[in-house]
Amino acid sequence: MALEIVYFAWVRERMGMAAETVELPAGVATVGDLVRWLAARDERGARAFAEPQRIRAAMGGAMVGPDAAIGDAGEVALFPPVTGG
Amino acid sequence: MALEIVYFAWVRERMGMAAETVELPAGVATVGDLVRWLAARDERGARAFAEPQRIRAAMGGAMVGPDAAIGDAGEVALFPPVTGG
Amino acid sequence: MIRVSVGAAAIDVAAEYAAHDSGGHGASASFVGRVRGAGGLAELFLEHHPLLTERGLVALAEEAAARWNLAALTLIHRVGAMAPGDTIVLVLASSRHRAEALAACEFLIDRLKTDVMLWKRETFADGRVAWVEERGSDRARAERWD
Amino acid sequence: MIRVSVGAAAIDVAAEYAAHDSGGHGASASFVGRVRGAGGLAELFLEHHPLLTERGLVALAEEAAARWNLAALTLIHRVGAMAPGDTIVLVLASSRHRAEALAACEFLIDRLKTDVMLWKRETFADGRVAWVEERGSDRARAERWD
Repeated sequence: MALEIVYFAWVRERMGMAAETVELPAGVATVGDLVRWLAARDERGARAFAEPQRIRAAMGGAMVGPDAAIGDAGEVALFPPVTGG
Repeated sequence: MALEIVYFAWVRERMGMAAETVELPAGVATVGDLVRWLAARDERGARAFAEPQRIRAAMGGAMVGPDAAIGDAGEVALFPPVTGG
Repeated sequence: MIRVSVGAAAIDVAAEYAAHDSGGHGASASFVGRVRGAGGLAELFLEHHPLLTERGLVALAEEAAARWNLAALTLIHRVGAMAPGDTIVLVLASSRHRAEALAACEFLIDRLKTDVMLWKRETFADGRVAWVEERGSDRARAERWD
Repeated sequence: MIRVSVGAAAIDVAAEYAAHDSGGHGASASFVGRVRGAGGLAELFLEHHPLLTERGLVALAEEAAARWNLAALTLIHRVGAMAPGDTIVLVLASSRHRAEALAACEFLIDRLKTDVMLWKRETFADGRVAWVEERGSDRARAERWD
């Protein structure tokens, strides 16, 4: 299944791209799975996702935790804790 | 001893004056004594000070309780609870 | 840094904000209170003491400045006759940090209602005149800061 | 009644206040946050997502409107490059009662810092660039509203 992944802030910088479309491998069911898979995929992913506890995610505009099922979301955003205001 | 008494809001209206100077009788030592004395003095005082728990006082610009000693304050303000803001 | 004013002139919120804010503070909190026209109110009159009311506002401002680390503080109360929609009170508190600006602003408006010599008298369209009564909820809010 | 905006244009506090306040509300609370120039900061950049950031602000505003009885609510966040002294964020909340206006204003600025997709990047005069880290104190303040 095709999934659009969008990156922000230093996650974007470390990934060297703002977004990508990936074909989800079998076994990647949750946001936490996705982060682990990206960390293991290549050196940029290892650098961006070395500390999964510092990664936040959103699907459909709402923040979600690592246990959230990706299902047929179509798009997942991955980013550091927000710092607006 | 001469004491200036200043009245505000409905205390002023019920007393029919904004201020007066009185000669303090013996035995009137505290703000509470003063309120009781005014309530007993005449009909206007009885009307203004019928409910002593609704009367507030200030001396030297600071709010004081009924037990505050008048001493040589020179001026005491008597008024209802404040309602600014 | 502390600016306190009590008078019968209309309060120009934008001008006061500009004067308060010349330093360009990190965090600024404000509170504006207005005359409400509910219940057929025609006039709100604020009675005060020329000297003691200002002294009470200054004491309150100084207490806020002692409690929080403030870069600027403005406290303006109008007195005399006002119409519905008029601004009665303006509080502006600035600090490097939002928590201090917000807390100081709330402290000032809460304590103003119980500690400063000001009395509201309402005149209604039907001619009725009534002094506003102290509210228990105001006293409870003010006591949170004791 | 609810007005939410996110964009790169400078925030005109006086104009926004006038637009917010056309109703002449009984009690209005505001918060203004500004870029601080401490530590040799040259530029603050706010990264955002064109769609999701605004959606987050709208959700927050709607939550405030559900919690408190508000007459008007304005929530404006600037994004992109800013200089020290520039206004980053403006919150305006009005109600008949001061407690609701003050609480809504504080809720909005607290939760904005933890719930909305915005990221600060600092560039210093010496060329150093750093993403601002999440602060534990911000998280603690936001959690008071859970």
